[in-house]
Amino acid sequence: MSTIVRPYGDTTGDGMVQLSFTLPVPADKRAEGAALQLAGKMGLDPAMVVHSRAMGDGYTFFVVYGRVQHLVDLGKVHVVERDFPLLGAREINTLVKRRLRRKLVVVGACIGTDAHTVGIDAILNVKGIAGEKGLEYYRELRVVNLGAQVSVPDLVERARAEKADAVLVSQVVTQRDAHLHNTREMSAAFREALPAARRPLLVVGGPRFDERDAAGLGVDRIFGRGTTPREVASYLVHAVLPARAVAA
Amino acid sequence: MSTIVRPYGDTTGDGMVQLSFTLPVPADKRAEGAALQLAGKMGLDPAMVVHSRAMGDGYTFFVVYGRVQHLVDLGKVHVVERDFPLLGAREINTLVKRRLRRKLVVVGACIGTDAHTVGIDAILNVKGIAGEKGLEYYRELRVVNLGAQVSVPDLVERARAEKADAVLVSQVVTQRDAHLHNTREMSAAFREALPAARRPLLVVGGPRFDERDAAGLGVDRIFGRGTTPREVASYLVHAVLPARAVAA
Amino acid sequence: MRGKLDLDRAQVRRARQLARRAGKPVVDLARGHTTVAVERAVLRLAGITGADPDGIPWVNRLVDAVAADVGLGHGVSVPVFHALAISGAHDLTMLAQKAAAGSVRFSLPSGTAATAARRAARRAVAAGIKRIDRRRAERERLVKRYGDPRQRPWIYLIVATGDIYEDIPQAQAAARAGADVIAVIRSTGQSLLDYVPEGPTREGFAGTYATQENFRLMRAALDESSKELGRYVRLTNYASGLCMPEIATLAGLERLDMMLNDSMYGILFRDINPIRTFVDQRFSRQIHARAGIIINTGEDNYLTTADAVEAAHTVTVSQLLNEYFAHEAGLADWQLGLGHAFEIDPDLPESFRLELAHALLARELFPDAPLKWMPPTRHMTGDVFRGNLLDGFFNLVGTLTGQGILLVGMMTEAVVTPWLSDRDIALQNVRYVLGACGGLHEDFVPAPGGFIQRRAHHVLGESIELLERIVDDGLLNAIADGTFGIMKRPADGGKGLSGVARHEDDYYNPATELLEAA
Amino acid sequence: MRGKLDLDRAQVRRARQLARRAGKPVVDLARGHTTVAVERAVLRLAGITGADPDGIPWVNRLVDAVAADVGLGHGVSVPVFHALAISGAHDLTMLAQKAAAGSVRFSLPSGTAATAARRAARRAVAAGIKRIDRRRAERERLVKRYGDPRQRPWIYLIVATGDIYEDIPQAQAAARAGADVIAVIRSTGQSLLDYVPEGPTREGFAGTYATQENFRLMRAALDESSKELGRYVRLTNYASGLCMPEIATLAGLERLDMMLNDSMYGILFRDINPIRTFVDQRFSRQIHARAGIIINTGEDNYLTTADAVEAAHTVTVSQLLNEYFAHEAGLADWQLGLGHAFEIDPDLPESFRLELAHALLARELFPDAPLKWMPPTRHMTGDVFRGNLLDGFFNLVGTLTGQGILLVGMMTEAVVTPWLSDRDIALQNVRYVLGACGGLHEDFVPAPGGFIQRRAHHVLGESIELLERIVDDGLLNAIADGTFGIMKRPADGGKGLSGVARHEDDYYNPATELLEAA
Ligand code: B12
Ligand code: B12
Ligand SMILES: Cc1ncc(COP(=O)(O)O)c(C=O)c1O
Ligand SMILES: Cc1ncc(COP(=O)(O)O)c(C=O)c1O
Repeated sequence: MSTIVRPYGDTTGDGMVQLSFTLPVPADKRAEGAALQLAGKMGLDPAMVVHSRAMGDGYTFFVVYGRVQHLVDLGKVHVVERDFPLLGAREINTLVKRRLRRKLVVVGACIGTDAHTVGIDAILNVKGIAGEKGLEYYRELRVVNLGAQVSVPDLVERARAEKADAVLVSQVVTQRDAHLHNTREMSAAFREALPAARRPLLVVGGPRFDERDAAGLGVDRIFGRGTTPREVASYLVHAVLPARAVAA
Repeated sequence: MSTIVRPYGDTTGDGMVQLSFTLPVPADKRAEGAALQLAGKMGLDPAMVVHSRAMGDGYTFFVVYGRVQHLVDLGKVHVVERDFPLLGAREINTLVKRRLRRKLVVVGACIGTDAHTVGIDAILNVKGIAGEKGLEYYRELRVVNLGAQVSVPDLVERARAEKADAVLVSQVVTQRDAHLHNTREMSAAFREALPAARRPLLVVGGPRFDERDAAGLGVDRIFGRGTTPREVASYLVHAVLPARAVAA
Repeated sequence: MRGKLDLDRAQVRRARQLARRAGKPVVDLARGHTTVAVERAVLRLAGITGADPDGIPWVNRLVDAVAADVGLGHGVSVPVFHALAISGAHDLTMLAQKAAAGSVRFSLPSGTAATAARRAARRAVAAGIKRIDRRRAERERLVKRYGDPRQRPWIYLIVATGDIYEDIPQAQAAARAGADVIAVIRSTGQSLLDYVPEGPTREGFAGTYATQENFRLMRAALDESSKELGRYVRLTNYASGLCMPEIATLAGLERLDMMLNDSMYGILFRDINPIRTFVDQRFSRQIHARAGIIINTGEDNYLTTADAVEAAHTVTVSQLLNEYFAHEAGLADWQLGLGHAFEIDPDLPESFRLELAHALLARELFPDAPLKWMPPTRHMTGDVFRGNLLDGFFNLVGTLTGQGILLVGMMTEAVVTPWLSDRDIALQNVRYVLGACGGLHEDFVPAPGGFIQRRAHHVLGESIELLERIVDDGLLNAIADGTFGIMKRPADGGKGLSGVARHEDDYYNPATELLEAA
Repeated sequence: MRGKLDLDRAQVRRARQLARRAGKPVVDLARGHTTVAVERAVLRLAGITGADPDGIPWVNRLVDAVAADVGLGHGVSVPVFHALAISGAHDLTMLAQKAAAGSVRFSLPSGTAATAARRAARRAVAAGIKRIDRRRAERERLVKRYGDPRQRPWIYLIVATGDIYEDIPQAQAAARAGADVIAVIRSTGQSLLDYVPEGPTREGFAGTYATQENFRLMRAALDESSKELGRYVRLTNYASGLCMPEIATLAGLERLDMMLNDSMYGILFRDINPIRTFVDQRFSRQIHARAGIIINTGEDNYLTTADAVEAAHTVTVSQLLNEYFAHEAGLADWQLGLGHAFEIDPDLPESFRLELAHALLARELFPDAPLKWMPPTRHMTGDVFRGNLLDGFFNLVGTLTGQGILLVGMMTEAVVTPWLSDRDIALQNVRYVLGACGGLHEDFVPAPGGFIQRRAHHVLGESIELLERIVDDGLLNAIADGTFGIMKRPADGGKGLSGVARHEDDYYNPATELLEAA
């Protein structure tokens, strides 16, 4: 099977895509030409401006359809595959009990000015999400959910006080890359406050993260859109236990 | 004023665009990675897959948002500007009368298997479009509307018989580039059948043409989406009269 | 029950009477003529298959040869079966080959030879009709086994890649995603071909050729899907254009379930000669009646060239005519997928209520017909976001007014023939609207004497006026005047007129005989 | 008239009585306490402006200094105006500077000094209230001149770039495109700031800081738009968070027209202390009442954390409480933009009819309030095509049930704060639905005893039960138990409690005195 594919409109290999954007130029022929120029730079050839609409005096909105010339090489796709087994609640509890010999401590929070707790609550609260119970439901996990708008210093302090094995941070607001700034600030603060050996596992999540960015943001793992609690719990035992079980 | 612009989401220079496409791969992490790879090749950085949906077993639909890194250089936008004056019906009639001294003959048709006559009728029929009367309304134009699904040989034959000054061809169906093939076939047939001096002006129109392609398709002019009859009539007197008025 | 529109029953009766009076002369015309396509259809029923090396079906070669020798007005059955008897050809296909090679000539037998030829023809055609009957019984069995769609309207989706092998997976995906009916759109040129292409095809423009083999492949694929999904998935194609009767026949033979089959579409939108069309129409509808196929009429098309408000009554008039012609050809009410469409300019104030009025009018005029409700096309633009919204409101009218068949609108209507993803988005749209608003019709009660009722009464009134004029002037003149879709089509113009012949006294057509006997 | 839901009037009366009984103890609590924010608001009315070099407003410095010296329980007015009299400061701002420099101390005067201080305070505050009155009169004049929107619901659009100078052109573009009300969303962090930032700002996250200068700039821009468009364009912001009373005051001073101002939102969704909130609430509503500002309550938010079907009655209960608190603070019915939302899972069968039932219930319970109808957010996904469709059906409920204010939903709800083009697409959506279906409410008649009526009666019944429980347990306990939005907020928890003080016997607040006298 070939690992090269193209977008599919209605025929294999047609390469068709849909695109929309606004340009800060008045709606006229030049604007359409500008839209085609951009579409061309994006690799659409041919490109058709199928809709344009003036918005106020200085902006024009476009819908463009066309064939994109790029190839997608599936062999070179970079993904964060789940590199740990997906376990059941019973297995997880047993593993923690047997190998850690104490409860695994998880501290969770929405940091910065972000007040979107539904996502982290879905992971932490008993109620859970998508039919899966949250981490509080796991007998061998101790969960401290700090809620919304927690400042980074408070989070570090509390993680230290609770002897957290893992810190779970949620970031939902992304305007002006707020989520990236806050995550970097958080990981830097932990690095500064604690020596590597005592630093808890740092996990961030939220619908707009790119899971491949963990290293760049200085965290151990990123979870995106549609994460379920069991995935997170399985990851935690995988990432916390082997290394630390020995030390514990 | 700078002639470099970027797409505008909600802040000047943010470069934000929306994109959607299908890839012929089953919906999983690899598919999302593939979508990001394509978005990356299109110049989106960062790119966010905000929606993905399995369609059947082998296809996945994506919606992607992100910042496109390309710049649009308004100085380099290539458009077909109207390079003739937009005239009123009275002026057009007067010009034809005075300079051609006979009626200007226009033969129109939908060629190939295309039966979409609404567009060419909008240009030719008295009724017109967008409040403008069609070419039949111009006293000094003689319009022969051949209707739909006219074969290229029939068109050439009829144009010759009518001594057409201009041939107006409409093409609406674009699947598999039908409009391009038909147009090329038509212009080649005219080139073969008639010496350059006696060849009528060749004009094509339709909603999905790129007006910049005239040379490539072997025609004199292309009219796209939203053309009005007056534009066409003005173009005809501009393109037919100066050169031929002398000869006539 | 009086319905939501409180229509005047006497008016409704009068409208139907007028339609009958307007249509009758055209039926008489059809009864007195035949066409090359009708004769080819008869021979197809009699078993001829295959095509010459250029792809021209043997049936065309054969009918052309007969016409050249003895003309068309006697029907081809007798000369053909007479020649078959005396030529020593094994079957019709071989006979056609010989005829093409010039080694057979056709003549009109008399006496016992004539009687024998008629009997042979009738026997052969009866076998073809029997095959159609078996296919109908098979459909009934499968519907019983797998079941009908759980909801009304049935969800009707278009596939149009041009390549049968791309169409098949797309159709199966659509069925899986919820389509109850799959229509394979035809290539732009096919309606003007005076023959039916052969074999599987991959090179259509904006649609796939209708061929017997393509029908078979797609029906088989959808039988698989029906089994997988536990719901009988119907297949539709187009019995229109110059080969309408033959395609109807092939549809019956390959168990297609619905066919686009309008009495005037070919005239208006393909510039096919009116007489040719009406003759072909009648025969094709007799086949559809026998095959248990639901026809879909094309009134929606008028609203792509004429204004949907001004011309609303032309839709109603055409529906009444289509109903009359259909009944006359033997179709039952459950087979009448009369068309109408959501085509009013969305910028018009109260456009949605106007749509409701028109859609309800059709519903209440034809309570037992599975009306086919067509989506916005004309006012769709490249703004695909707005397009999906309009389609949602179209779907809402569909469920509020109890339409029978919902042709699913696509957000890319103004851009491309549907993409795989367009269908998926469109089906989600339908599912949302039917799911979220499924029972809302209970709460939709047009105010008595209000906007919706008044509009419906008005359109019905205009329809009656127009029908009166048509009765006076004749339907053919009305068509010539641009009454429908503003397309002017004189009775002596258009394509395919040369393929029409008046019946001679001894005209014989075993298919008509058998079909009308039933 | 009985309405479309046939609600039982006795039940409705009972629900209102229960809401009064549930709310009364909280009002009593509010009457007996003050907060730093209330006191700062009073001083803002009295004319203090400006901020220190770190951006902390002088009013904060001043109130903190007073609290440090004499506590908050007496109100700051008397100690401040006493100090002003004896310190030789020209005005309050200078006094604050001196206090910050440590060169003034505050004390509680008695006798004539106290009387003089009260009189001075009252005079200064009265001047502030006068300015608010003038702004209200100005609004009335402009509305008369330019006119109100031609249609209901009013079209309400959000601007949220974070930069006031990007917000302004976007707001003007939105107004031109049809918005009747512009809301400038606040930066994520502002509600927990215990001071109001100063000056024009360009660095908000997902919203722009609410500052007096931003208010002024935007109101001036929209005055221009109003003139250009011949329609008074309203401006909205948020009187919520730790500075609610001050922001209400600034809104009055800068002629904002509507303010988000919910009695419980801060408690539930910002974890602000309940007592702090209720005290701040009452004062801010008194200001809004005086300023002729329409408040918008936040019941929609409950349905983002709780299920919209299960928790439908919590919306009703909260609306009744918000109504009671609003009336108590002097707001008239026309000022009550009670919130509710289209948040039912669209995959739920009959979800649209459930939405209609809920929306109609609110409409019929509060016939004179300009209800604020909020779009789907929770079940919006990155599928923007589907998003635009859902928003269309949301708009349809808005027009079918006669909502007062329509917050326009955006197809990118799950993705980004609205883009310029999102607003344009959304407004086209609204225009289509209001235009095409504007009169459809005439034909929308919930079946007597049918699904919609039954659902509405059921929700009203559940609301009464819940109110009975709240009356028994106390509203503060109900909040602590997670009754609203499943958020559990104990009365002694949350932010800002340290800024609350019980009134001392000599508590004096000239603003309350003046506002309650009216
Ligand atoms: C609910 C909601 C709210 C509620 C929040 C209630 C609460 N207690 O959380 C309320 C109404 C209070 C609210 C307010 C605001 N909101 Co809001 N809100 C939403 C909404 C509708 C849904 C979010 C949600 O709950 N999703 C469901 C959860 C389950 O999904 P999730 O968060 O993605 O979580 C999953 C995964 O991402 C992952 N995950 C998430 N976190 C973590 C953490 C870890 C460790 C792990 C492992 C996994 C993980 O697992 C979860 C389960 O699968 C979205 C729009 C939308 N439809 O997405 C806007 C949205 C998020 N809000 C937005 C905004 C701007 C705001 C405001 C700032 C607006 C304002 N200026 O007033 C305010 C202020 C909030 C603040 N200070 O942060 C924007 C953000 C824009 C952006 N991309 O920057 C959105 C996208 C709406 C929009 N288009 O404008 N909001
Ligand atoms: C009306 C219509 C029809 C009518 C046509 C009636 C008629 N007599 O014309 C009917 C119902 C018959 C029809 C049938 C079909 N249609 Co059709 N139809 C449309 C529809 C809804 C509108 C087209 C239209 O009238 N636009 C209005 C006119 C005024 O605009 P216009 O054509 O762009 O013309 C303007 C300019 O382009 C320009 N212009 C055009 N021509 C010329 C020529 C000259 C010389 C000049 C100067 C200017 C000019 O000026 C005009 C005025 O501004 C479009 C969808 C849509 N919303 O666009 C589909 C559409 C064009 N149809 C389509 C298809 C596939 C078909 C069929 C082939 C389907 C089938 N297989 O059965 C059939 C067969 C038709 C055939 N053989 O060609 C596709 C084409 C897809 C593609 N891009 O390839 C479309 C886009 C729908 C879709 N998404 O599938 N159709
Ligand atoms: C009734 C009817 N017949 C036929 C067709 C298809 O056209 P053609 O016959 O050219 O394939 C249509 C197109 O929509 C139609 O509505
Ligand atoms: C009633 C109410 N107040 C305030 C806000 C805004 O939140 P913040 O106070 O954090 O700016 C909202 C958000 O939607 C709201 O609904």
